[in-house]
Amino acid sequence: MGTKVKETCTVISQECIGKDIYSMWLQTKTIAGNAKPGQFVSVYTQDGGKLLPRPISLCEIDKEKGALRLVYRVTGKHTGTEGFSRLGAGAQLDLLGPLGNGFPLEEAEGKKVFLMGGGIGVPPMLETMKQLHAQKMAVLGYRDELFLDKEFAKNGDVYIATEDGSAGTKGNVMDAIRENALEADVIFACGPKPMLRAIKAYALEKGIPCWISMEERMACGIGACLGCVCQSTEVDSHSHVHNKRVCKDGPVFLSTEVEL
Amino acid sequence: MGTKVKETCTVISQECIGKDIYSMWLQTKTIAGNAKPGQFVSVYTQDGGKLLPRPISLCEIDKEKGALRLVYRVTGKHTGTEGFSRLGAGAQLDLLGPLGNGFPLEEAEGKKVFLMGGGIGVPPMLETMKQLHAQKMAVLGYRDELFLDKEFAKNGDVYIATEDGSAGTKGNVMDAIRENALEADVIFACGPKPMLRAIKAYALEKGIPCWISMEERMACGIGACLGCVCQSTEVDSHSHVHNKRVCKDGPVFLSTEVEL
Amino acid sequence: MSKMSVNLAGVTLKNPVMTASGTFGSGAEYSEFVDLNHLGAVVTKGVANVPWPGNPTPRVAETTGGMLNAIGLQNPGIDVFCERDIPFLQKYDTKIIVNVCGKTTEDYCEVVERLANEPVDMLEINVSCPNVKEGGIAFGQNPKALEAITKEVKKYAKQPVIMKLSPNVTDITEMARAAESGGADVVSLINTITGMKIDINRRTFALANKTGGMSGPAVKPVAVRMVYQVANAVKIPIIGMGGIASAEDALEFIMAGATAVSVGTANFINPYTTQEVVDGMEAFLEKQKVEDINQLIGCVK
Amino acid sequence: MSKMSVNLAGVTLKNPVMTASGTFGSGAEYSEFVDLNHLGAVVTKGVANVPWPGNPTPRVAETTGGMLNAIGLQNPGIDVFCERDIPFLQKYDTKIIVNVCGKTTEDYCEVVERLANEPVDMLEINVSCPNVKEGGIAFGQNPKALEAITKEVKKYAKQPVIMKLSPNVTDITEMARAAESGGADVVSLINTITGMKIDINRRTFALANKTGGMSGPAVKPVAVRMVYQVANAVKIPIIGMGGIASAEDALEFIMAGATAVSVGTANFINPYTTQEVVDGMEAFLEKQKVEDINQLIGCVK
Ligand SMILES: Cc1cc2nc3c(=O)[nH]c(=O)nc-3n(C[C@H](O)[C@H](O)[C@H](O)COP(=O)(O)OP(=O)(O)OC[C@H]3O[C@@H](n4cnc5c(N)ncnc54)[C@H](O)[C@@H]3O)c2cc1C
Ligand SMILES: Cc1cc2nc3c(=O)[nH]c(=O)nc-3n(C[C@H](O)[C@H](O)[C@H](O)COP(=O)(O)OP(=O)(O)OC[C@H]3O[C@@H](n4cnc5c(N)ncnc54)[C@H](O)[C@@H]3O)c2cc1C
Ligand SMILES: Cc1cc2nc3c(=O)[nH]c(=O)nc-3n(C[C@H](O)[C@H](O)[C@H](O)COP(=O)(O)O)c2cc1C
Ligand SMILES: Cc1cc2nc3c(=O)[nH]c(=O)nc-3n(C[C@H](O)[C@H](O)[C@H](O)COP(=O)(O)O)c2cc1C
Ligand code: FES
Ligand code: FES
Repeated sequence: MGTKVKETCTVISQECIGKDIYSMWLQTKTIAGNAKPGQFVSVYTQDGGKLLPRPISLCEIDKEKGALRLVYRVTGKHTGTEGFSRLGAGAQLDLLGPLGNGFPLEEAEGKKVFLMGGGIGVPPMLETMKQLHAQKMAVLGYRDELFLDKEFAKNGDVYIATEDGSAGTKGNVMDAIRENALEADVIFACGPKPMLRAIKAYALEKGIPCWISMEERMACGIGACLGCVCQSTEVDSHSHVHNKRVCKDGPVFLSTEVEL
Repeated sequence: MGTKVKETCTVISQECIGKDIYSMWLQTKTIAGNAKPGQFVSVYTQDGGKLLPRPISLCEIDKEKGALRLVYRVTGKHTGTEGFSRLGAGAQLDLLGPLGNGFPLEEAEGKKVFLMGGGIGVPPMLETMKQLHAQKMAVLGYRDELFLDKEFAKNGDVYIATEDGSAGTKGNVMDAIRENALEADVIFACGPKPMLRAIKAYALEKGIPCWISMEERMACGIGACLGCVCQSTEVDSHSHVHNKRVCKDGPVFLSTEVEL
Repeated sequence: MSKMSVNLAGVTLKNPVMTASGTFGSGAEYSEFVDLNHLGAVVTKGVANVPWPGNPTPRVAETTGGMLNAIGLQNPGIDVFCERDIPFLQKYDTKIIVNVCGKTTEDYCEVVERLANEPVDMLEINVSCPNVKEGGIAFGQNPKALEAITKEVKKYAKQPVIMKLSPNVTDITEMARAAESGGADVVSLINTITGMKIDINRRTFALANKTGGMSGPAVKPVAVRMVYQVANAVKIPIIGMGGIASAEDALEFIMAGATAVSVGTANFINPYTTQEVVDGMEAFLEKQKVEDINQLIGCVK
Repeated sequence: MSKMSVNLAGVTLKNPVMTASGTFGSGAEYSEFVDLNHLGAVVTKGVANVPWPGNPTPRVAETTGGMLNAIGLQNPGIDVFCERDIPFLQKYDTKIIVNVCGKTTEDYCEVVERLANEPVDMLEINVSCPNVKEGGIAFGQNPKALEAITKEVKKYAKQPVIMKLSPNVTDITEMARAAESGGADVVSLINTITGMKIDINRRTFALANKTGGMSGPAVKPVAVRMVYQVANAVKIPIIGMGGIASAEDALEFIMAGATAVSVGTANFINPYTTQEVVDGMEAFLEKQKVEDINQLIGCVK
């Protein structure tokens, strides 16, 4: 049996850190001990009407305590994430993990690295930034309200873009890079598809390697159901078609491996 | 609009008072104020997979505080009642009520009355006994472990029967009546069908009126779906067939009105 | 305020929200919870030419996200219905739709004829109840039989006729087309899906009738699919139902092609559902700046 | 210890618990959670003569008590399957059942022939996938077509053949009888029920394929009903599935008449489900003092 397990975890603490954005620390038995930045967990609701897991990235990993931090958005009324947001300290929650591959930190060690996060793609970049030994520049994009930005600032330089211009550069993460005339050798990024597309194009233009974390609807979370595929540029060695499983082969892909 | 409402209530307290038997006090806005002994409430789970209400009789009604007491059995693992048993003070629970007709206390005022309860049919007899002004004899039947018996004792005479003979008469409620040579003018009863059948036969033999509280699987709880019918001896004035709705025409019926 | 009224075969409903037959009695019980004046229409429990006792109990059982029922069309018969239930509903400013059941074609026609001069707005013919041995679903699973009974009923009907379709078929479009060919003015779908639950500890069926009809949120994806298919197969309007418990659910059916929707099992879970669906749909239209609900009918292709 | 082994067309399974095709890959992923040696059989994801890319995403959507999928039978093709997946499964002491899909009768037969000399124990022919345009369900909704393809496949098959039935039919017994007449050794049911979900805010389908197959606990009552009907219509053994998530669920199918059961969607919710079902069934037999699981098959009449 492998390192992936499903276990019942206990909520250590939960707080609302922005409009509809929650931060939850969970006590795990084994998941935190085996986890890497860029990986995710499947979080299960306690509602027998809502059966599929909610994939949530690891925002922070405290291996010593065996604890994980998840930062997530409540997407609407009567959703699974709304249910999670109601749990207080001591409540129990089933997690499956750690899942996926995570960011290849070794590819960036000692280099100049952009850690780019957009919206709810910001959280996974925090642990990635913490564990990376490199010249780190976090470039974070928000619609309006900022969250987690101060925690990034403890780990390196931070550049902010907001759509409404209320903080940092008005615009998106690419605008922030241009406005600050930033340069890097490697990119790690997570965020909405249009953002990833722009970053992929930028990396190609600059000729630098770029790893992006993808999102897709999931069922099993472990590579068995083929629910969560993305299109690969080459025939994939596992699927033997142009498909890669986001949950197992990803969620982090070299930007040139996948179609966006 | 009527006195029946669906409202979100708050758990005041909950305790386990026997093996798998729980007692819960709930703060209501209006339900307790309108409730009578022998009525019940539909209790809803918070699980989107378990949609139908759980009908639970009112064990005590505190009109002043607007509070209700429910005493219920957890029927198994992964059941709705198991979910209820996990709720602590402050938790919220949806109730629809008050439902059904209740015991006709006026028919028993000042008379010699048996208040008979068997198993999980014991709880509704408590409020009935409390509100009744009469010569009251509670006759309570249990498998083995007693519950609520001391609270009945505060309101009148109590006779106990246990199947295993661990307390009171060994046998059922009818055995307890015989052993103690009890006599009454009126009977109010709630319990499993075989017990109700025996009580109905006894009442017929003695020529005394007897009201029994029936149980049936329910959906709407208010008389609309026709899910919960029992057979009536005469053509019923509402249904125009030999069926009465337990949730609306009952749960309390004159024993001669219904087939058992 | 966006326009909420819809037209079903010439009958104008103030809004598209109706009740599903058999889940709302004839409205009396739920009138303690919702103001019937706010509903597009009340659809009554199925009524036959004579009183029917229905099936033995247990008649209902819970399933994951839904329920099974095998009421077996208990009803007091058309005479009592005309004397008691129609006058009750007439007090309200809502449309009255009577659901009709029977064992033979003659039974159906007898009830339909009896209703010809009653103040009811539409008739819904239940040829899809899975819980009775005769009649019911036998007509609803065979396109020829469905077309034939539709034609017969239409001969006697003074009001527009809604044929209620069963989902227990290979091809729902074939059934909808048969109803349309037979002259149906409207089709409504879905009735319940036949299911079974076994009590493993007692080694018996959970329902006395062995099988029952499944309804509730669990069946919604099947219902939405069938409404979409039928909307693309016939020209007559569709009343969509099956698992609607919120305005969002109702809008799925409208966007799939339903002109009106019915709330059934959800009434049992929350007796205020019908009103909440009306309010929620209005709020959605306002928020999305849709002037007229009719613009959303079948908008997802 | 009660006897848990069952016999399917001459193949002895150590217990009746199998995996449902398409929910368990070829076992590799779930072998990190359960010991495959403990399962009665592993049924693989559907495999075709050539690699299939499947449908665009989104391919899965949640529904109340269940899910929709429209994977579209993505598979690496029979060659890779024989080189990689069969050797992997051979390492375990469990039966290997290969689920076969195709667009034409020839496609199916090609795969079946290719598997004739492979160490697989049974073949399951998927003529009931609702998510592909050609093949799949087209065979599974027409009794004549089903009988014909069963006959063809049987000509090439060296292993016992399981025909997998679609629930999207008016009369499941007619389909089961057609499979039996065609020479099927076993029938398995149910495959998924066709459903649809609409995203009202984006006014589009939740699945790129528009429709998908519904599975999970929500469909269990339909599946149990169909297994019961088929058990009373054919003599060949039945593999029951549809919403099984616990030993109690599995026992419902056994009591309804299934000889073996498959766990599908529940794997996604709890990857240990298959093992828990085996353990729970054993515990039930012990508690109820049933010596042999075979005594429970079809015991509820
Ligand atoms: C690898 C990965 C990592 C993620 N990390 C985070 C994170 O750290 N923080 C965060 O807030 N969100 C994250 N997401 C998105 C998150 O999974 C969805 O917002 C969440 O599943 C929505 O569930 P719900 O209960 O709010 O919505 P519902 O509408 O109740 O969900 C219904 C179903 O759709 C699925 N679903 C809905 N939206 C999405 C989506 N955008 N992506 C995938 N599945 C979806 C749900 O998982 C569920 O199965 C991540 C997604 C993936 C694939
Ligand atoms: C009028 C009335 C009053 C009742 N009063 C009490 C009471 O005061 N205390 C108490 O412990 N029990 C009482 N019961 C029985 C109680 O309703 C059931 O034990 C309870 O619904 C079981 O739910 P569950 O979640 O434990 O079981 P599940 O197995 O999860 O229930 C599944 C479904 O079956 C229904 N159901 C299961 N058993 C019964 C039953 N015996 N009667 C009716 N429906 C059932 C449930 O309501 C639910 O819809 C009463 C029943 C009725 C009809
Ligand atoms: C308890 C019950 C009784 C029903 N009785 C009838 C009926 O008399 N006539 C009819 O056409 N449909 C009847 N139905 C079917 C519903 O009208 C509706 O088609 C079905 O339940 C699906 O909708 P829902 O999921 O919203 O309940 C009944 C359904 C239930 C649950
Ligand atoms: C994601 C997914 C993929 C599936 N793929 C296949 C398949 O390749 N071949 C097949 O015969 N059935 C396939 N099925 C159907 C299942 O094997 C099973 O018949 C159905 O899901 C009902 O069982 P369940 O409710 O336990 O999942 C698939 C089901 C799901 C959910
Ligand atoms: S979610 Fe099942 S393969 Fe990725
Ligand atoms: S539960 Fe609906 S009529 Fe009694």
